[in-house]
Amino acid sequence: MKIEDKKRVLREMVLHRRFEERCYQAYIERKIGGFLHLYPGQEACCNGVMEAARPGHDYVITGYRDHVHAIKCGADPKEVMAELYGKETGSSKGRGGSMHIFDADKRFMGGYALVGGPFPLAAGIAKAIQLKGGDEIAICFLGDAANNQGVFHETMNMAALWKLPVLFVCENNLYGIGTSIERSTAVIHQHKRVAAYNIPADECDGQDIDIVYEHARKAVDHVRAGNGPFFLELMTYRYRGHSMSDSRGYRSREEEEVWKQRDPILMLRDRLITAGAMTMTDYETIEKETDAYIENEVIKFSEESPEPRVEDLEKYVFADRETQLPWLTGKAA
Amino acid sequence: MKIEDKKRVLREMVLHRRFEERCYQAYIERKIGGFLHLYPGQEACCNGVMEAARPGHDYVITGYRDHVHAIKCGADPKEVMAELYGKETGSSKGRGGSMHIFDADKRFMGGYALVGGPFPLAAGIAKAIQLKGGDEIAICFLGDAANNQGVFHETMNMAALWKLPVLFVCENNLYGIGTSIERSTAVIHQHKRVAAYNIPADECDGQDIDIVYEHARKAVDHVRAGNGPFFLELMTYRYRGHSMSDSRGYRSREEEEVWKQRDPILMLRDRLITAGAMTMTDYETIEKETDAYIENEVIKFSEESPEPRVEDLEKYVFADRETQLPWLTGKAA
Amino acid sequence: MANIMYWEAIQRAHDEEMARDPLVICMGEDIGVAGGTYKATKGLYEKYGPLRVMDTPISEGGFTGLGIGASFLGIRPIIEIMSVNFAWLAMDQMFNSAAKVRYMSGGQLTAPCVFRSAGGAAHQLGAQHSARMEKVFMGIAGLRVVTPSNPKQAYGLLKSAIRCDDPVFINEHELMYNMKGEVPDAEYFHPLEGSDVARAGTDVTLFGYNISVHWCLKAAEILDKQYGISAEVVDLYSLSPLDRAGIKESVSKTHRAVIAEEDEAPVGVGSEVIAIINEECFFELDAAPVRVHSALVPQPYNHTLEKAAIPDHEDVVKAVLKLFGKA
Amino acid sequence: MANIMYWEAIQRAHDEEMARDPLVICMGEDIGVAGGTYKATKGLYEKYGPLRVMDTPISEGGFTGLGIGASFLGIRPIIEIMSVNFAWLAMDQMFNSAAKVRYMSGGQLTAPCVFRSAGGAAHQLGAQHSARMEKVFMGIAGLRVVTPSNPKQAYGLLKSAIRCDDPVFINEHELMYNMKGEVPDAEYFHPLEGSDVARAGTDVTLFGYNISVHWCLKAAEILDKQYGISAEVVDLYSLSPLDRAGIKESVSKTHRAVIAEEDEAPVGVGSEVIAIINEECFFELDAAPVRVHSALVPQPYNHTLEKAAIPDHEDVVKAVLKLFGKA
Ligand SMILES: Cc1ncc(C[n+]2csc(CCOP(=O)(O)OP(=O)(O)O)c2C)c(N)n1
Ligand SMILES: Cc1ncc(C[n+]2csc(CCOP(=O)(O)OP(=O)(O)O)c2C)c(N)n1
Ligand SMILES: [Mg+2]
Ligand SMILES: [Mg+2]
Repeated sequence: MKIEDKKRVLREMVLHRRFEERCYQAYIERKIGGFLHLYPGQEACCNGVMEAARPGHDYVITGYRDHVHAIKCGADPKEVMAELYGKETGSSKGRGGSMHIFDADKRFMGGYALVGGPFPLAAGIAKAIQLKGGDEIAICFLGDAANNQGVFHETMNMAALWKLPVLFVCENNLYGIGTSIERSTAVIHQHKRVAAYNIPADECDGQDIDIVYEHARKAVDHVRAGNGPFFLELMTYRYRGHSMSDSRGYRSREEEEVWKQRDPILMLRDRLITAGAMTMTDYETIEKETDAYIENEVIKFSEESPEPRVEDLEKYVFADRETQLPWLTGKAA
Repeated sequence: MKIEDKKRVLREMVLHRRFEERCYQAYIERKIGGFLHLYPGQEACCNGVMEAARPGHDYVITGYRDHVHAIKCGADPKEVMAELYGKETGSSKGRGGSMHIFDADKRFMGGYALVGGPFPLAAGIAKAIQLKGGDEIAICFLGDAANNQGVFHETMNMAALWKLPVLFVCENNLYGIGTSIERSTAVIHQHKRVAAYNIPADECDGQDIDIVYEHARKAVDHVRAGNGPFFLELMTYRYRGHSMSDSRGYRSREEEEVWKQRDPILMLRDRLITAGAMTMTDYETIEKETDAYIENEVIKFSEESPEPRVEDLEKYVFADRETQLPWLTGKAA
Repeated sequence: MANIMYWEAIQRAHDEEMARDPLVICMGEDIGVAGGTYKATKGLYEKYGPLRVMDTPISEGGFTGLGIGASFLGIRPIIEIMSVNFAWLAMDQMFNSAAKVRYMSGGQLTAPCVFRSAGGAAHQLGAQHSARMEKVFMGIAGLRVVTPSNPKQAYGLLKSAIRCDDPVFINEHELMYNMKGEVPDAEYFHPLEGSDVARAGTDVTLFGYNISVHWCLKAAEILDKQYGISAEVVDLYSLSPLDRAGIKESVSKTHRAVIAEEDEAPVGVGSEVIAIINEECFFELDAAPVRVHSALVPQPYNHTLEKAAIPDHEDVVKAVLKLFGKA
Repeated sequence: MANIMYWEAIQRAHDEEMARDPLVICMGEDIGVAGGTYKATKGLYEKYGPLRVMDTPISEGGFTGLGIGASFLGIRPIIEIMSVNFAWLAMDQMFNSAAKVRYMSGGQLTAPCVFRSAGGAAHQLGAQHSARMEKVFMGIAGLRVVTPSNPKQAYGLLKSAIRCDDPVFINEHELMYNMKGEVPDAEYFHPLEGSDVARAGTDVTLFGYNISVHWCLKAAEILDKQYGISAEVVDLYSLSPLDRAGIKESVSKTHRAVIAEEDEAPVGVGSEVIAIINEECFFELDAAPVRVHSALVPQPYNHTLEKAAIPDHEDVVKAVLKLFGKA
C-alpha cells in the first residue's frame, strides 16, 4: 500500500472503531435493540482484504458482525446507523437491524444471522458472475466457528468443482461466542481444512494491515484471474464480547491484554508516525474529526429520521404486486 | 486370514451374491416393492472389514444398500428376505423394507435412506460406547457420494474432537446414482479429505478381500485401542444399476468389464483353487447348496409368512403406551 | 393441444424458458447427464451444457443456497430437490435466505428462484421416502407454494414461477409424472394464485390439490351416479396463498365441505381450509367440514399397511356419505 | 414450593435427572463452559464434566444426529438447539431418524431423546432470529411436542420428557426464561399429554400455549372486570398430541372459542384447534372460532413494526369482544 492509502485506511479504521464504540453506547441507551455484534480488534481483516479488492465492484457477503464490512464497501455510515436505530432511512429501511445490513448498490450483499448461511450464497453469487461474465469476484467474510457447519463443506466442494470466482476470508478470532476454537474444532488452523477440496489457501496475521494486504492481494488476484476459489485465514481477536450480554468469562484478561498489544489501528498509527508520515497530533485530530462526524452527522441523522409506517408492515414481503400480475393471475401479455 | 476362514468367507460371499440376485428376480416378479439397491461387486468390502471386526459385538450402521451388511452381522437371511417381502416375520416386521433392515440383537443398527444420515448416528453410537465403557466399536459403511453431505464434515469434526471409537468405511464405487465421482467431488480419493479433521486414514483395493482384511485390521485395531476415529476407503464397483430402474447409461460397458475382471468372489475362489484349498467342483457345490438354501428356506419362509395385520398400522409409532403412562399422565410412582 | 405426460410438460417449461432467457438455469442431483430421476430435465444437458444444467453433489443445503445466491444477481435457477424428503436439509436456505431476503433488506434483494420437488407416497418407498410435506412450506412469509394436479398446470405453473420475482416452491408428485393430459400448444402461464373449479356441483364441495384432486373427481362421479349427490371439486393448486375467496364462494353455495389431502391431518391443508371456512362463511355451513387424510404414522413399507395409511377416492366418498347421513 | 425462574426450573430438572442416571447427558452450543445462552444448563459442566455436558461445534445437524445415535443405545441426551431458528438444520435428523426409527425398525430401536429449543420473538432480533416454529414439529408421527408456559411446567415437562422412551421436542420461549413461578419442592412429573384449565370460565374459551397463555389470562381478567365476560383459559402445553377431549369439553361448555398463537396463522395451532372443534363439537358452537395470530411477515427489526406484527392480550380482548358483538 502506498503511504497515502495507508493514511486513508487509518482514518477509515478509526471511523470503523469509533462507529462501533458509539453503537455500544447507543445500545446501552436503548436506542439500538436486538443483538449487536461489534468489530473492534478485527479492523485490519476487512480493511486489508478490501484494499486488495475493489469495494463497490466486487460482491461482499458476511454474517451478523457486518457494520464495518458494509461501510467499507461504500455504505453510508449514516444509513447503517439509522438501520440500527430501526429507521426508515436505514440501509434496510429499518426492517433488517444490526445483523442484516444490506447495500445492493454498493454490492454489499448483506449480513446474515444463521452461522454458515452465507457460504453457499457467496458461491451462488460467484456462479452468477461466472454465467454473466465480468471481472467481479465474490468475497465471503465469516468467522472460524462457522467452518464447522455442514454448508462450509458442501460449498467448498462445489466452489472447487465448478471453479467459482469466490474468495473465502476466515476471520479466525479463536472463539465462537463462548467456546474456544480448540474445544469445538479438530483443526485449529482453518486454512488446512480446504486441502480436502483442492482449494489453495493461505494464513497470516490478521492484526497487521500491511501483512493482510499483501496476502489478500495474492488471494484476490488468484480468484480474479479465473483460477477458482481461494481460502484466506486471518488470525485475529475481537476485543469486546460476542454480543452485548457477554461477560467474557470464558477467556482470561491476560489473553485479552496480549491481543490488545497488537491493536491493528495503533500498530498502523505507530508505523506511520515512525515513518514520519504523520504525527500523534495528526492522529488525535483524526479521532476528533471522526467523533464529531459521528455525533453531528451519523447520530443526528439517525435520531432525526422517521420510523417506518405501521401501514407498511407487509411491504417487502413479496415483489410489488403490480409488476407480478401476469404470473399471479395468468394474464400474461 | 486363515485358509479355513477364507473358505468360510467365500461361502458367505456366494450367499451374499446369490441372495442379491434372487432379490432382483423377486423384484421383477413384484414380490418386492419400493427401491431395491443391490450389492454385487462390493462383497469384499463388507466381508473384509467385518472379518477384521467382531460381527454381533461391534455396532454396524449403513445406508439403503444394506442387506449384505445385515446378514454379515448375523441377521437371518430368511428374515431379511421376509422384510423385502413385507412380511410380519421380516427383520423390521415388514415396516421397513429393503432400505431399512434392522437387527438390534446382532447390533446391526440399520439401513437409512437419507444419504449421509448415518454419519452422525454412527458417531452417536460411538459416544454411547464411550460413556458406557466396553470394547465395542461403531462401524459406519457409506458410499463415496455421501461424503458431500454437510453431516459428513460435521461428524468427522466431532468424532475427532471427542476421540470417538468409530470406523468410517467409505465404499468408493465411483458413482452416486448416475453421477460419476469426478463430476460431483473436488477430490476423488476420499481418504484425503479427512486430514481436515486430523483423522488417520487409509485407502486400498476393495475387490481383493485379503487386501481389505489387512487394511481393515489396522483400522479396527486403531479404533478399538482407543485412538479415536479412523477412515478407511475401499475402491470398488457395483455391477448392477444404482436401484432397479437404472439402465447405466452414464458409464461404459468397457469400464464395467474391467471391474468384472476383478470380481471379489471369483478372485478369492481362484486363489483358493490355486492354493489347492478347494476345487472348482467344491465351488460349484457351494453355489448349488447356496441356491438350494435360498430357494428352500429363505424364499419359502418369505412366501409363507403372514403379512402384518392392518389393525396394527399404528403399532411402533410410539413406545408401548402402558409402559409410558407415568410420564404421559404425570402419575409417576 | 398435445396430450403429454406431466414430466414432459415440466420438461417443456424448462426448455422454453431456458431457450428464451440465458439467465434461466437448472440444478439438482442427477438432472444433467442422467436426465433427471423423473425425466423432468431430459435432454437439457445436451442442449444447454453443464454451466446451465448443473449436476450437483449430494449437498441439498449447499446447492439450494448456491442457487439462491445466484438469484440475488438476477439468475433464475430452477432447483430440483430430487425427493421432498430431502428438503429438510435445504429448508434453512429456502426459508431463512430466499423467503426473507427481500423483507430484511428493505426490498433491495430478491430471490427469484424456483424450487421443485417430488412429494407424495409412491409405491412402498418406506418411512424415509414417502413424506408429504407441502404444509411445511405453507406457513412461510415470502414464499409462494403451488402444486400442479395435471400436465397443463405442471407446465403453466412452472412457467409462471420462473417469471415471477418471488421465490416459488412447486410440489410435484412421484406418482403423477407419467400421467397424461392436454397442454396448450401455445405458450401458457398458469396463475400462481387462486383455485380452479375442476367440476361444478351444488351439494358439497370437495377440496383437493395435487393427487387428491383426482380422488375428488373420481368420488364426485361415484356420488353423482350412485347417490345422486352433486359434488363440486375445487383444485387448490395454490397452497400459499390459499384462495380464501374461492373457498368461500364454493362453500357458500354448497354449504358442505370435505377436504382431501394425502398428508397426515395435524396442522395441514385440511385444518387451514377448515379455519378459513370458519372465518369466511361459518353460518353458511350445514354441517361440520370434514378432513380426509392419511394415518399419523411413518409410512409403512408393507403394501397393505401402506394402502391402509393413505386415503383414496373411496375415503372421500365415505366421508361425503357420512356428511349426508347415508353411511 | 420455591418461587424460581423458568431457566432455573429447567436447570433443576437437568440436574436432578443427571444426578440420578449416568446415562442422561446434555449437549449443545455454549451449554457447558459458558453455562448456556439462557442459563438452562448453568453449573452442570462443573458438576458432571465434559463427557456428559458437551459443548458442541456449530453443527446442528451433526450434533443432533449424534445425540440421536447415542440414544439408540439407551443414552438419554437432552439436546439444546440454542434458538429454534437454527432447528431447520437439525430437522432431517429429528424427523427422519429419531421420530421414524422405532416404526421402521419394527419396534427394535427407540430414540429416547429430548430436544429443547428457545422459540418465539424476543426483542427486535429480526427476521432470522424470531421464528415461532412449533407447528413444524406438530405434524410428525413419532414425535411428542410440549411447550411449557411457566416454571412448574418447564420443570415437570422436562423431567417427564427425559424419562419417556419417545423423542420429545420442548418448545421454550426466549422471553420467558426469567419469568418466575412456583415449583414444587418434591420431585414432580408433568404429564406429556393433556391440557390444563389455567382459569375456569363459562362464556368463551381462550386457548393458548406457552407465552400466549399469559395473554389469555390477562385478557380473561380484563374481560371479567371490564366487560363481565367469563373466559375459560385452556393451556395447551401438549401440542402433539393435542388434547381433543379437553378442547371438546371446554368448548361444549362455553360454545365460543378464541385461539391465541404468537405464530403466523397458516397451517398453525389455531387452524388445527379449529379443525378439532369442528370435528368434535361443531353443533355446540354459537359462533365461528377465531384465531389471534401474528402478521404473515418475516419479523421486522424496527420495534414499532415488531409490535404491530405480534399479537398480545389486547388482541385477544378485541377478538372476544368482536365475538360478542361488542366491538
Ligand atoms: C445456525 C446457527 N447456529 C448457531 C447460531 C448462534 N451463534 C451466533 S454467532 C455464533 C458464533 C459464531 O462464531 P464465529 O463463526 O467464529 O464468528 P465470530 O462471532 O467469532 O465472528 C453462534 C454459535 C447461529 N446464529 N446460527
Ligand atoms: C439426502 C438425500 N439426498 C439424495 C438422495 C438420493 N440418493 C439416493 S442414493 C444416492 C447416491 C449415493 O451414492 P453413494 O453415497 O456413492 O452410495 P452408493 O449408492 O454408490 O452405494 C442419492 C443421490 C437421498 N436418498 N438422500
Ligand atoms: Mg470466531
Ligand atoms: Mg457410490
